[in-house]
Amino acid sequence: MVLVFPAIAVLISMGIYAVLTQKNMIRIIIGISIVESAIILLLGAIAYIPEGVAPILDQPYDTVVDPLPQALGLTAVVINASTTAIMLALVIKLYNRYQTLDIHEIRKLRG
Amino acid sequence: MIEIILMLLILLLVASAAIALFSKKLLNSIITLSIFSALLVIILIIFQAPDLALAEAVIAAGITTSFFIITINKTEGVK
Amino acid sequence: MQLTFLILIVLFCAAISFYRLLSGPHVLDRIAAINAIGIMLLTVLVILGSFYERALFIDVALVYGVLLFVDVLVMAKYFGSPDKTEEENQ
Amino acid sequence: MKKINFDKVFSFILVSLLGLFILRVLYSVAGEEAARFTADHYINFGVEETSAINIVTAILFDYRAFDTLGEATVIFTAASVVALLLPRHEASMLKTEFTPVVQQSIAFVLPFLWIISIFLIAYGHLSPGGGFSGGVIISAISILIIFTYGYRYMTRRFNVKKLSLIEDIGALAFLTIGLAGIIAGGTFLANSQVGIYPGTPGELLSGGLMPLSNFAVAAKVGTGLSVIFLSLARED
Amino acid sequence: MIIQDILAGFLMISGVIFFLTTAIALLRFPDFFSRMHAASKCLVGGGISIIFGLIIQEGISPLSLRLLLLIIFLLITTPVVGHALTRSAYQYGYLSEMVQDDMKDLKAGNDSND
Repeated sequence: MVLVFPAIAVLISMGIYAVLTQKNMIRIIIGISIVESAIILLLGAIAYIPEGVAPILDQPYDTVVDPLPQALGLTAVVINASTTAIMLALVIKLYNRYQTLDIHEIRKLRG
Repeated sequence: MIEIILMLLILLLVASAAIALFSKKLLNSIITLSIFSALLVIILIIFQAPDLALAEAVIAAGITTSFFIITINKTEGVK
Repeated sequence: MQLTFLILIVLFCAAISFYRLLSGPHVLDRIAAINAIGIMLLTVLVILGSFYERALFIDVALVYGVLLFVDVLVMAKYFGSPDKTEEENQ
Repeated sequence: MKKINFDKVFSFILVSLLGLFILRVLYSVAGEEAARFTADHYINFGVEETSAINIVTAILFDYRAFDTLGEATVIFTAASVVALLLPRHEASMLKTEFTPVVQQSIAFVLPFLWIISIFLIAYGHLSPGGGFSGGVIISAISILIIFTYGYRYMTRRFNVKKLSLIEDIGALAFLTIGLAGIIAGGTFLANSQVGIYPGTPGELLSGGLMPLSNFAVAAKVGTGLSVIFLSLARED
Repeated sequence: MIIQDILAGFLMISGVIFFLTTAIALLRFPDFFSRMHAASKCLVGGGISIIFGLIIQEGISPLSLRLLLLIIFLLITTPVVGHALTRSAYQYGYLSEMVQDDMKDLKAGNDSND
């Protein structure tokens, strides 16, 4: 449990750095999806308490982890897939229009 | 004992994220993203969140890779 | 106790296979490494399910095995296409 | 002499400051022993209130089912936008075929996938899974069919209009199940207040309207993601 | 009981040896086809040995039935993946000088790739 929160911070920072500096659009989408995965890891980590069991109570347990962040994370996972699909469709559309994947080139060609 | 496994998994997770973000070729990044999701699934299992792990395994390790690969194939075959 | 040692050794094997993922000369080598790492991680999931003694965790391993199969098949299909140029796009 | 890219240096400094800020926030969140009022209520009374063992499914389809409705709307919107946006031209990887060994083996694997998806949907209130995971596995089946037997084979069986019809039926079924809560005198999407066969917790036929909602959401998610993938891979 | 433990331990250790073989083959072999030759067989062996060891240690329970399902699935899919991957590497033309190409005449004879 010691390394989890620094790892989450490092993952979010790396994803945003990739979004800021990379030129290829698909690579920017990869950065965004890594940030989303880090947030899912955060939702899993703040629900965990030591020696807790999973919230599926087929018999009475003493300590159970928090089920609410897990439900929210389940919502987040499905929405990630939808947004990724929409972004990829936009990339295909932009490539058909401008014949390039470089975002600086597209910014120059516009107008 | 499970702490050591968790630390090893998190190191591998950060390493695979670094490969996925800063690799030279685009296809390597997309391929490595599936391993990133698999490591995330194991960490979520250790955190006792089987529902979240199942959704992550289904969507991020399975469907998203096909989306990315068909996008790459469509954006290079136009010329 | 012995199961955690088993998980450590299998994870160590996966970490060795990361070398091929990091520096394969071609993308196909990396896909082979991904297949290997994926099945090792599947085994780790199975051992974890047996370690916590809950049959629910095996479901996750089953589903992950299915989707690893779909994944690697899609990657293999991408390289089987005939009019593939030598250089990949950057 | 390499030119220093000041843009990259500036973003690196900015991003590292952001990482330190996130780390500080995370430690302040996780440091205190947070009082878990809602979690304690869900854990202690969730099984007898909703008669579903899996508390996460109980939250998704009973306590906070309105969130699930919004999520289903997001998938619906995504499918519409992707189908509207994409032009028609073919992907070159779909022209090739696998060898007959692979095709025959996939014919073995497909019933296995159907069994897994229906197991996950039907046991959604007893084990991990539920409507979303089972639905996504249904869309994985369609992806496997497209990649193995070609786009034409898939659209001869199920074209986009038929899949969209199934998606609409799923959404309407979920809304109708929600209206049952109002008819029974409760609020919208209140499954446990309806009181239709709550059953004993732990059996397959229990949980009131929760398995029906699972099937509706699974039809919606599976066909929605299938429509998204069919639009991405569309050829003329 | 002791026999059960010994058998399970033997199977698990053999599975780990299979996995180590896979990792070393991926690390050291010079060619893609030799790497796949080692990897596809030893992966099936390693996975099945470890899961079978877990079944023997567990006895008959819901957990072991699901593990049996997983074994059947691994036996079907992993050779298929190896076959498809190697086949597409051959079609891509990723051959080194060491490989003797026996399928060249076959490929020139009929261009339908069956």
